[in-house]
Amino acid sequence: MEARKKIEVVIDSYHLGKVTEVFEKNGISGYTIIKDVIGKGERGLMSADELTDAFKNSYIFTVCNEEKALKILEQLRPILKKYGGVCLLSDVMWLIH
Amino acid sequence: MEARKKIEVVIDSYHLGKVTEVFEKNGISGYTIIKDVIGKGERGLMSADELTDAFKNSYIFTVCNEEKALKILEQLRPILKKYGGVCLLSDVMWLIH
Amino acid sequence: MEARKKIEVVIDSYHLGKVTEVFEKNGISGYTIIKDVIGKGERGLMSADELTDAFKNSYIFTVCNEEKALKILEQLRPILKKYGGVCLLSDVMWLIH
Amino acid sequence: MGFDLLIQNTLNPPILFFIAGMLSVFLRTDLDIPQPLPKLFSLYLLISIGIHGGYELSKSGITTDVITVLGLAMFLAFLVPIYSFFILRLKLDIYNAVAIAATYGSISAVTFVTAGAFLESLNIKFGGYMVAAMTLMESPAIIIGLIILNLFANNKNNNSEKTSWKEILREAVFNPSVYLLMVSLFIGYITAEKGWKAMEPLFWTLFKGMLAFFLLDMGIIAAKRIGEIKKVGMFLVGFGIFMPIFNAMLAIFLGYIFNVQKGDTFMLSVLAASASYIAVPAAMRLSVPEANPSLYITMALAITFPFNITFGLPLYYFIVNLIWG
Amino acid sequence: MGFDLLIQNTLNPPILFFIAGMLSVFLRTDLDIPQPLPKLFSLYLLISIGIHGGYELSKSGITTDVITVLGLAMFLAFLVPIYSFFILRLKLDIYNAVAIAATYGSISAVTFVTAGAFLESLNIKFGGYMVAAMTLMESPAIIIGLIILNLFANNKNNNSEKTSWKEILREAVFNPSVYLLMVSLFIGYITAEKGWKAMEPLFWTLFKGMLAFFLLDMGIIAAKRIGEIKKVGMFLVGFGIFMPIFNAMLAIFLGYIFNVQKGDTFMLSVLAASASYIAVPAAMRLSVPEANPSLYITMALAITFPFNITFGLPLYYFIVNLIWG
Amino acid sequence: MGFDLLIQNTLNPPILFFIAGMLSVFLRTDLDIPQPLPKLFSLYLLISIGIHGGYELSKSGITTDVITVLGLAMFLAFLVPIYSFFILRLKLDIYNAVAIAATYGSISAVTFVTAGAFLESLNIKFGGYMVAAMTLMESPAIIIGLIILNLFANNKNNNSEKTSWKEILREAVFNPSVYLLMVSLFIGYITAEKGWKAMEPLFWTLFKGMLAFFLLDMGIIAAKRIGEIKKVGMFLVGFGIFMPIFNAMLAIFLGYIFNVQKGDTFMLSVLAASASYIAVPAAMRLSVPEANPSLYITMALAITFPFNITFGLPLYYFIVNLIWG
Ligand SMILES: Nc1ncnc2c1ncn2[C@@H]1O[C@H](COP(=O)(O)O)[C@@H](O)[C@H]1O
Ligand SMILES: Nc1ncnc2c1ncn2[C@@H]1O[C@H](COP(=O)(O)O)[C@@H](O)[C@H]1O
Ligand SMILES: Nc1ncnc2c1ncn2[C@@H]1O[C@H](COP(=O)(O)O)[C@@H](O)[C@H]1O
Ligand code: NA
Ligand code: NA
Ligand code: NA
Repeated sequence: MEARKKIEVVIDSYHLGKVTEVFEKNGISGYTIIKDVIGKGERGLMSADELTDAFKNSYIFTVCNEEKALKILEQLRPILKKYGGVCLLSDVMWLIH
Repeated sequence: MEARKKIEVVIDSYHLGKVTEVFEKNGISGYTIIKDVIGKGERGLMSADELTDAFKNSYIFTVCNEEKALKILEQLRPILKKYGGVCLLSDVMWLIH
Repeated sequence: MEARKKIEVVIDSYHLGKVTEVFEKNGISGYTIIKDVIGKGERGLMSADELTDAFKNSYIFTVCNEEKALKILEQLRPILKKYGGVCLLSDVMWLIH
Repeated sequence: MGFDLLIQNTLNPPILFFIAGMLSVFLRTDLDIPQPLPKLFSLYLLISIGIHGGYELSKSGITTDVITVLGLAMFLAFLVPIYSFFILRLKLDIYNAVAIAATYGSISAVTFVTAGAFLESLNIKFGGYMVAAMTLMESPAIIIGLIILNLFANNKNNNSEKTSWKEILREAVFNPSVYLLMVSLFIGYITAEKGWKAMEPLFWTLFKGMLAFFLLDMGIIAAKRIGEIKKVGMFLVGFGIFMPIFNAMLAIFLGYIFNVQKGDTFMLSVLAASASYIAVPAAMRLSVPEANPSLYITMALAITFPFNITFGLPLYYFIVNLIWG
Repeated sequence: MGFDLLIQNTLNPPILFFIAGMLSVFLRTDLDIPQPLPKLFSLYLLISIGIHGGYELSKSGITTDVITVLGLAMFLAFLVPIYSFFILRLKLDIYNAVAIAATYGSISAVTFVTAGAFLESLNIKFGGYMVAAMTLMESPAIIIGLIILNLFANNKNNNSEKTSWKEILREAVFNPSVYLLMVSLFIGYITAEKGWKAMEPLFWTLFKGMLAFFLLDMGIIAAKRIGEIKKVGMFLVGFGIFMPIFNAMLAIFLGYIFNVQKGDTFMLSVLAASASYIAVPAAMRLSVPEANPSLYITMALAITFPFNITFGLPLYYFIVNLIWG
Repeated sequence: MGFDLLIQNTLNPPILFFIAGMLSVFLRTDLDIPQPLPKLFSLYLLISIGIHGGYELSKSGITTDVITVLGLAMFLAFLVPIYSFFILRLKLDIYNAVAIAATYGSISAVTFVTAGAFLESLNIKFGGYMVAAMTLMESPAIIIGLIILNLFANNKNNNSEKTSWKEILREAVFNPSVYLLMVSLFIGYITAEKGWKAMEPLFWTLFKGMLAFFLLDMGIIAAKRIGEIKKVGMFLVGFGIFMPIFNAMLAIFLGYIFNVQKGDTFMLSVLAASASYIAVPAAMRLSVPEANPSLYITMALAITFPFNITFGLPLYYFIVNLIWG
């Protein structure tokens, strides 16, 4: 087991690509996405049952080492500022295999 | 980044509304829901493939400050006692944007 | 509230059964599954939009006490080694009801 | 010749696909029909039978026969859950007794349409108002169940119950399937010939095929629950088979007394015999959380439904046929 | 006799199912049609009208009439969003004004097909090239909107805008619905009679039924948004009803001047009157994130769409009928 | 005149929709057909061809011709993966060689139905038993593959392998598509004329339309993988095109020797030429996790499938036509 940081982001599915871009740029080893999650926040209800995909959120998380995590967070801030969403950082232990 | 608490709840989709009600009452800024998750617990398997929606779980989480979190937990307890489900509390850092 | 450990696993849906098996063997009280999550990792992109189910990930988590958790992790390691995926351990507080 | 009927019924593609669905689970083929496809099929079936029933009704008009049948349907819907409850109480606690009684007091739309296809294959007609009868029979059991509960359950958390009462009644009368049946029936009725022409290609011509598709899924869902029959216990397994037969006989008896037509009586007996695995379980989950869903769902879905569409239909028809000849 | 038209229109199953959908939300029946079923219906409708239009076009050929209509369609698609913008600016900030103007400058395919079904029930023809007209009318409003934005918005974050320009144009011209309409139209056109024979059973015979199914869902979606109308405010509610009427009148006027046929003029007026709740909102979300989606979506979906298919169609037809007789 | 065939084939709506699907990815229109809709289409296609084949079989009966064809089908299903393996071993490690060999030894149902539509457009018949042939050809390659693996792979983790053997065989013979084909074939066969009447409207009349819908999605899925062709490398790209051609020629040769009818031989050649992107990949993922899925999936889906339905079909037919005239 090794200590790692988990970054979780909830953002509308349309701008999810911008988040993965940031992840890739910083060379993380991988990420996991859950599409079409429902959410409520400043931008109102994202019911995910509209006819257009523009009102669906996606949830994405990646696990990486602390220094990478902090770099990524800085690059995510402007994106979240512009398009809304939430970004969380927490501690996890990663099972080496 | 600011320290926050993350509250996660898994409950059958039917009673999800009772949880969001508690959230709203305590004026949280938002929440995220993942519908139709599968689960196993005391109340048996929630396979989410039944014809009726009564056997689907939903997963919901919200992030807020500690004091709010504790208030919310107290109000969630009776709901979970009656309808089952799990409720978890953990530490996260919130990216201010 | 009681301190517990949360075990999160992301693995392709095909081998999810092997994970739940391990959970059951160690007598955990329950678990929650989110099917068809998208992912990127060493084994490439799991887009979950293939015609075959072999390219879908599933996300599963369970909450249990520390000692159980460590036992489970040891038994999960070989599975992850063979089929890939990630496994995370973190601290949570469990709301007793 | 009762045996002929059995074959006659089994050799319909829908039934065969149901069996194929069950078999696929036993053979562990991983064949599955993911949500929301089953939802699509059930929405389709409800709209179809609604519109078709309404259309038939617009042709036949509302005669005294219709009134009689609807009256009998209502009567059964209120009576069945009551005696079911007392029988179940012999072995079960109040909560589970109520939930199961409500399940068997209500109806199963898929059983109804399968019976309709069966009748058609025998070239026997039944009135479009039977759909109205079915619609009427869906909710009462839920209300009866909750009344019984309030009478017999020593309700400590009384006021919390009170608050939800109104909610529960709404749930009972305006649950999705009842509502969709009602509006489709209404639309079929008022748009009559003209509307039918427009809706028939999708909602009637394709009906049998969609039913086969749906029953394939029903077979899978039912078989997945078979494992839980052990937990259900002999008493409830017996209840899941003999209660429907009894209910059917009662319906046939009433049909005979009020000389209802042959086809209508058969459909009425099927409705009485069928148990709800959609509307009622949903309502019970909400209003009787103390009851164990894997009991009432398993019974309705894995015991009574398969029994009815395979052995029940020919049996009930056999008896109706003996009397009406 | 305008009233007759109203009834005539309302008594079509599709409209009735739309009303049923709305009602189900008001009665809180929990009836829902989960994703991706609505997606299935909208894909189906786009392909159907595309292929059918292409087929019709392959029979009629591309005449000068066709060119005229397409020209008018284009003209409207560019004009409508411009004056809409200035009207909206009276009360709104630039971002919301642009987004709403674009929404009303574009079209709604479901409104179009509902209008088609309405005409059919009156046994009045319209050209297959109207589908081409619709396709042409979907994108311009988006482009106009973005041009306006760049002219009037004091764009600080200029370069970030620049980068996405190309992207946005692609999004405008090649959004899923425009693309699917174009290819279906093309396929219907070149495979002509032979292709039509193969596609007709799924994409035309079932059309009305699928439309009814889809409108049931549209009713649910629209009604869920009705609550937000308060937030929208009187000015925009008025805009959502009178702007479409004005746009329709303009289209009828142009149709009259360039003596376009009766059916085509009616369809053109419906296109002008309809507002987009799929393509444009998606594009606005991407390119004008400052605008509030619950304004433009609610207006298009919960005000203009219901108004058009219930009162709008008979009204526009009534006027067309007065002039063309 | 080979060219005529090419046009003849391409101008079918299904093929055009396939191309439209691919194009939509290249133009980045974001057009997508979300799960489980593709699942719905594939379930539909499997049931359709199963029932239809069974129905045809119930008319033709099981003749010696049928036996011959089924025999040849089996023979090919066992032979193809063997020589494919040795060819692939020239460049690949055992695991990938096995996985790809199994992929090409098995078949693609969608290619089969597209070929059927192509033959129909040429008014040429083929036997319903070809569906039985297809069903027989789906699994053997998986078993052969695993036998080869056990012979050539120096299996260290021997016992863990052993345990899963039984599991894998079940997986091979009772995978969802094989199972669904078998039961539908059976149901179509025993319910014969009567069953067909009931199933035809959904499962045959709509077939071509559903195929077009499905191929639109196939085009999208295939195009998304095209990017990975680079990684696949020239050798495998060549294999993905010339191996199918060779397999088809072999099938035609055998068909000629055992004088199989024209239509049947063509279908047999298509089966031999097609590669599996559903059943086999699923099995390989489970039993040969060491192999790289983006190789065998990409080859079957993004190279061989598009090649077969666009150029392959006319080519194979052209040759069959030269011989049978
Ligand atoms: N406090 C919160 N806890 C959990 N999720 C949140 C919270 N605030 C916002 N979200 C999620 O982030 C999405 C975008 O938030 P916003 O930009 O504030 O509308 C919402 O739709 C929610 O899914
Ligand atoms: N120990 C656990 N870990 C994770 N999820 C759980 C656990 N126990 C229960 N759950 C989830 O909570 C739902 C309701 O639990 P229960 O009320 O115990 O049936 C289950 O269906 C699971 O989805
Ligand atoms: N660093 C990571 N963070 C989050 N999820 C990951 C990470 N690495 C891998 N995954 C998930 O685990 C799955 C299997 O990983 P792999 O075995 O590396 O392909 C991927 O498809 C992702 O969904
Ligand atoms: Na009953
Ligand atoms: Na417009
Ligand atoms: Na092959």
